[in-house]
Amino acid sequence: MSYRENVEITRTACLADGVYEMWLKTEKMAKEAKPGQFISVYSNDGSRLLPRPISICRIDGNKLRIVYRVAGKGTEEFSKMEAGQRLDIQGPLGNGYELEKILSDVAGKTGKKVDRAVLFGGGIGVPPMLELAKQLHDAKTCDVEAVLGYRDNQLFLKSEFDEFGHVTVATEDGSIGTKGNVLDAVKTCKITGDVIFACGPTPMLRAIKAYAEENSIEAYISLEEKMACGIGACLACVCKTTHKDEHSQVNNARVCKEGPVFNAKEVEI
Amino acid sequence: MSYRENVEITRTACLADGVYEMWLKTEKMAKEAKPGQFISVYSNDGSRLLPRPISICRIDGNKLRIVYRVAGKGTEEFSKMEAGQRLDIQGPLGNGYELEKILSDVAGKTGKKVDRAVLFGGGIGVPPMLELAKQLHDAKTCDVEAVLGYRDNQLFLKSEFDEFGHVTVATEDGSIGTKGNVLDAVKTCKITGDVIFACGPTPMLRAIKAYAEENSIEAYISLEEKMACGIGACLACVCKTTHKDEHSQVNNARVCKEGPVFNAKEVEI
Amino acid sequence: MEVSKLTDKDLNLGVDIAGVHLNNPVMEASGTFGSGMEYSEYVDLNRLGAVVTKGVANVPWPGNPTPRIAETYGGMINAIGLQNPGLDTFCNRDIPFLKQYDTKIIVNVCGKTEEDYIDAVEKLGEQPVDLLEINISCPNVKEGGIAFGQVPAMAEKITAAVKKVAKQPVIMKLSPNVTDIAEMARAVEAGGADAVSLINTLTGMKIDVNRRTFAVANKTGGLSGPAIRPVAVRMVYQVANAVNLPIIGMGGITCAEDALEFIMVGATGVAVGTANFNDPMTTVKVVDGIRDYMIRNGVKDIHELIGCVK
Amino acid sequence: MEVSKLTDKDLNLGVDIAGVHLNNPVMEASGTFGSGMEYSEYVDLNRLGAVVTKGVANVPWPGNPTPRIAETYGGMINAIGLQNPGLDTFCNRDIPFLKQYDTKIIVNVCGKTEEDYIDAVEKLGEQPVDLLEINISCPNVKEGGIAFGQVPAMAEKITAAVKKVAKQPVIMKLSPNVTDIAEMARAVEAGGADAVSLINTLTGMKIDVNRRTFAVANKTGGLSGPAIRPVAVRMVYQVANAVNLPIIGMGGITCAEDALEFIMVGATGVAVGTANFNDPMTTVKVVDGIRDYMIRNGVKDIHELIGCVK
Ligand SMILES: Cc1cc2nc3c(=O)[nH]c(=O)nc-3n(C[C@H](O)[C@H](O)[C@H](O)COP(=O)(O)OP(=O)(O)OC[C@H]3O[C@@H](n4cnc5c(N)ncnc54)[C@H](O)[C@@H]3O)c2cc1C
Ligand SMILES: Cc1cc2nc3c(=O)[nH]c(=O)nc-3n(C[C@H](O)[C@H](O)[C@H](O)COP(=O)(O)OP(=O)(O)OC[C@H]3O[C@@H](n4cnc5c(N)ncnc54)[C@H](O)[C@@H]3O)c2cc1C
Ligand SMILES: Cc1cc2nc3c(=O)[nH]c(=O)nc-3n(C[C@H](O)[C@H](O)[C@H](O)COP(=O)(O)O)c2cc1C
Ligand SMILES: Cc1cc2nc3c(=O)[nH]c(=O)nc-3n(C[C@H](O)[C@H](O)[C@H](O)COP(=O)(O)O)c2cc1C
Ligand code: FES
Ligand code: FES
Repeated sequence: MSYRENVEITRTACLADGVYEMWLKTEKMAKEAKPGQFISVYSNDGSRLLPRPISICRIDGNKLRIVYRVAGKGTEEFSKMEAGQRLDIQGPLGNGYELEKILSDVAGKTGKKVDRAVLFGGGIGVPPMLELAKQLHDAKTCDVEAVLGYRDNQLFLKSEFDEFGHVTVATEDGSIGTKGNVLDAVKTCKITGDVIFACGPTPMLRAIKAYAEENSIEAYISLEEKMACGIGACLACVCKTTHKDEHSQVNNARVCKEGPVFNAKEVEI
Repeated sequence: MSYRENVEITRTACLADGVYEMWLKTEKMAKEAKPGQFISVYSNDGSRLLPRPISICRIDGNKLRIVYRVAGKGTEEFSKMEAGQRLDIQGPLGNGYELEKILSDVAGKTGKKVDRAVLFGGGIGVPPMLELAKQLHDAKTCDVEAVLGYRDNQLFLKSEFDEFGHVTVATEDGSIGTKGNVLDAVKTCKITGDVIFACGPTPMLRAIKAYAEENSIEAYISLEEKMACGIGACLACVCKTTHKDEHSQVNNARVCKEGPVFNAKEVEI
Repeated sequence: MEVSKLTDKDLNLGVDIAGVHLNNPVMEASGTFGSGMEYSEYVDLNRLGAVVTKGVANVPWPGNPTPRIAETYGGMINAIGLQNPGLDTFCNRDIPFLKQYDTKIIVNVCGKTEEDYIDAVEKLGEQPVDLLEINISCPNVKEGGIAFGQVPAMAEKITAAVKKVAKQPVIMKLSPNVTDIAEMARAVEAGGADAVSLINTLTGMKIDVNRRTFAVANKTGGLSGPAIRPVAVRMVYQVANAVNLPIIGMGGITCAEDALEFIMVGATGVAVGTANFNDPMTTVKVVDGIRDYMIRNGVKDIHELIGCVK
Repeated sequence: MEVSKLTDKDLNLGVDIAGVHLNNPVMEASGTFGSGMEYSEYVDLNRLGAVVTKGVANVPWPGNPTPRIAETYGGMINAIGLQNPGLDTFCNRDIPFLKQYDTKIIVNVCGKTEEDYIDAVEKLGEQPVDLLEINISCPNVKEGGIAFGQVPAMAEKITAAVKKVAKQPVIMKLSPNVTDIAEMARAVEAGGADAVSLINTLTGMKIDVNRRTFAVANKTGGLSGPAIRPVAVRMVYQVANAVNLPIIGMGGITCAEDALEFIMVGATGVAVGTANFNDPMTTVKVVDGIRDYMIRNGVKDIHELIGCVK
């Protein structure tokens, strides 16, 4: 079940250059949210009609936290809002991670219980991994190994990941951790695991998909696409799938409905 | 000279059902403003591009006060704004009252110094008369007789007029003063004067124009028309004039430029 | 201000379109609502006069590459390319779903050739659907579609061909990308159309100036949303004065006042499209808002408003 | 991010339109700026590539009754009806005013008949104006105007007639209210046009549902503003691919990014219309923004951007 709510912003902060967080007090939404899901955030300016899909970064009681990078007019508008102001949001949307199911699926396929999950977050793909890290940590069924890629030394959210597992950092400019991307860090630091969860720019996801296939690791990746309805009705946000899916009959899964989390094997990116 | 400024709202209040006031701290605008002039107020919502013309109600140092009725989406937006928020405005616009010139013109035409000015304000036409009343009062050259028409007993601004002259009230529902319109009050209370200044709905202005002609009184009335540029460039806001004007060559004066204040004789309404 | 004494039960919001009775004039526009399934979480479909389905063809279509949409000022452009699962899946899944509700079913049909349309319309003849809406105006597919919608003789021909096999009344959906919309309406009237719906999207383009590329992969897309409403209202007005057919008006409706613009210039039905993306409850808000307007203004029957501005 | 080392003086923003050199591609759109006099309080006219005047006819025109405009979602409709003081007043007052500035003068000409156009164009031959823009697309006057703009043969004929008497290069201004804008552009090219400008306004209508009447007295009006930009960009793209003429692109430009959309699909010049009403400084902001974009992206010459998206 998902909802439309006009919510109050309870806290905002700037986490790094151009990266902001917002805490939202929801009525019902937070209660049903899962890691990997997203919400549609609507502009208060009538010239911008379409929702901005933003991943859920943390769920805390009836509150949702989102972290976003200013990428255009909509996110710029959000970045100027303050606690006490209100926003229309809709969600939780998308499939998100059904953790128990995924972990037992993976165990079934590989014939081996998942002892260590590797979480890849690249850039603004870091925030969606945080709630996942927390829930994996709290479930105590496997270790959490987070590999986070940043542009520079502004390691937003990094310290919060430290609470939930072991963290490795890669930076584009080499200022901290491995110079390069998250896979460079994997090689340098010899990181291994039994399942991969990843969110980040498409080139990174493409590399992780290849890496996972080479190493026969199951990988779950979060895709992005432009959205209009955000709920599966308009067919704007499709991605190519390897198998014909029930809904489309034409190998087009909806990122907002069947996704945004896909088994890397099942999508062409 | 007129200006475009992004100004801070310093005070807001609700004066009657659906009628609001706003004080704006300007850089240069207030310094040059005259009674009878207006400002263009711009929406902060991108779906509304055109300015809302709102008359200047009071000028106080570098501050301007406007009083407006919620008539649609734009004025509704303004009514929800609070002190500390900002708005784009442009002005002062239009001719406004060149008081000395008008009073001497009238004296010239009638062969008699203006001893008493009658100010008519109907409904949301009341506010623009306030600064005029003040300036006439402060100039001490003539008495101010204000005739104010309201819907009901919510006599917004009435007490402020009391400071500047004698006030007569008409209400549509008869709850206070003469039941009826401002001209009913004139008849009932036998109000006379040497010049008329009026702002209000078109039917009221039409009646005042006729009344002034019958009684050979010079009357200056403030017209309204839909505006796009507000500065005389687009020719949206014309009114029919009795004489061919220099600018249009076709008996079409621009309310935003040659007006909004016209000698009643010179326009067809 | 006088307040009318009308209450809900004094009001008639029901309208007839080509002999089919709708409980109220409000529906959603094809392609913006799927077959209603996803929106049923937000909207009670029983409250809608009709549900208009996403365009469906005789066989599945894959649609266009992504990005398929781009936001524009007060609107959006889309080039979905009529992706659809084909009639078989549609008839097995979507029609039974909609039959659960007390609303009329309007199936939007697309095709690349006359044969495609005929095939689909014939198959739909067996199905419990109330009206067919024939999309001859989709700007986002290379073949067919839009050509039928821009040349009067072609529009008349395809209408006549469809009418010949159709078991349900036929609504022809017109493209606004023409010099003279009245001429197009007269052409489909001559072809035997039972109703017209308009407008489909205006062909538009957006450039991503930072990446120096087209914002949608298909280069052009269909512009929709409140930005285009004045064009849509004008065209409905022109068509209402040109033909004797019921009109379903659409293009940028976001609230009851917007819908009333269309009704007042002659639309019998109104459809909400892009606005659903901004607020999934728009359709029911439009229904409620029309009712409120009628009560406020002492209008007992919606027919007093249809075409009242001449 | 790499930052380009370009500075202001490395840049070339100058463009040629039909042999006339403009310091930069930015002008304002006819009818939204008068003859620049009122706006000169807010804008340094020397900063504009050209000033395009409000449409002027051989004799004064009274225009339409009021209300002449109505705000619409992300735009407006206008039915000014080409009120103008006639060429005599215009030549005595407006041209001398504009000659004070270092900018090019483009005079927009309107007419009801071919003779009107010819008369006006002949009279302007004596005047120090740089370019003529012939408005064959005004939807707000009953006679002439729009008919010339919607029928290719008529457009070609009026272009040829004007060219025969014109002393200055001729820009034909096209109407978007046509099925095929490329065909119209080819028609005026065949007629001898030196350049084209597009788009004029889309015909639209707004209803005041509370008063149950048309929002503008003329019933229909021309829709302009950012709402229509995607249609305008699409048409400029189509025309750039259809003819070999310089294009002045317009329709909803509010900032440099908007202007660059037009430039990237092939416009040599760009004009700002409705946005002036929202912010009188828009034109100079567009000039500054284009310059900033070029510096940021290491683009030395605006010609690298013209038509770069194919
Ligand atoms: C499932 C999902 C989850 C996301 N989670 C996050 C997140 O947690 N934090 C974050 O910073 N960003 C996230 N994004 C990207 C975010 O949606 C865009 O950055 C944002 O929509 C840009 O809006 P804008 O108005 O600032 O930019 P503009 O470019 O002005 O937006 C114009 C239009 O394009 C759309 N758009 C632009 N970029 C994207 C994009 N990358 N993906 C989808 N639509 C886009 C906008 O929604 C809008 O409709 C996510 C995207 C998806 C699909
Ligand atoms: C010179 C002048 C001075 C004015 N002074 C005042 C004042 O002091 N207080 C006050 O309450 N009102 C005043 N008005 C009227 C005021 O401009 C309108 O009520 C206001 O623009 C309505 O905007 P809206 O968005 O609420 O209504 P909407 O109906 O949503 O507005 C839609 C469009 O129509 C225009 N519009 C609507 N009504 C009018 C109108 N009556 N006159 C001109 N344009 C209109 C709006 O500006 C906007 O462009 C004045 C009008 C003029 C011309
Ligand atoms: C994403 C999207 C998909 C659409 N798909 C279809 C379609 O399949 N068939 C059709 O006839 N019209 C389709 N349309 C057009 C709409 O039904 C409607 O005519 C148009 O969008 C104008 O209405 P609006 O401004 O309210 O959206 C689509 C529009 C959008 C935005
Ligand atoms: C109030 C107004 C008056 C206009 N007058 C003219 C005119 O006299 N001649 C002309 O060719 N175009 C005229 N136009 C059209 C504009 O020049 C321009 O083509 C159109 O508005 C699209 O640009 P925009 O969206 O930036 O406004 C007018 C537009 C407006 C809004
Ligand atoms: S955004 Fe509409 S289907 Fe995904
Ligand atoms: S509003 Fe443009 S001339 Fe008055």
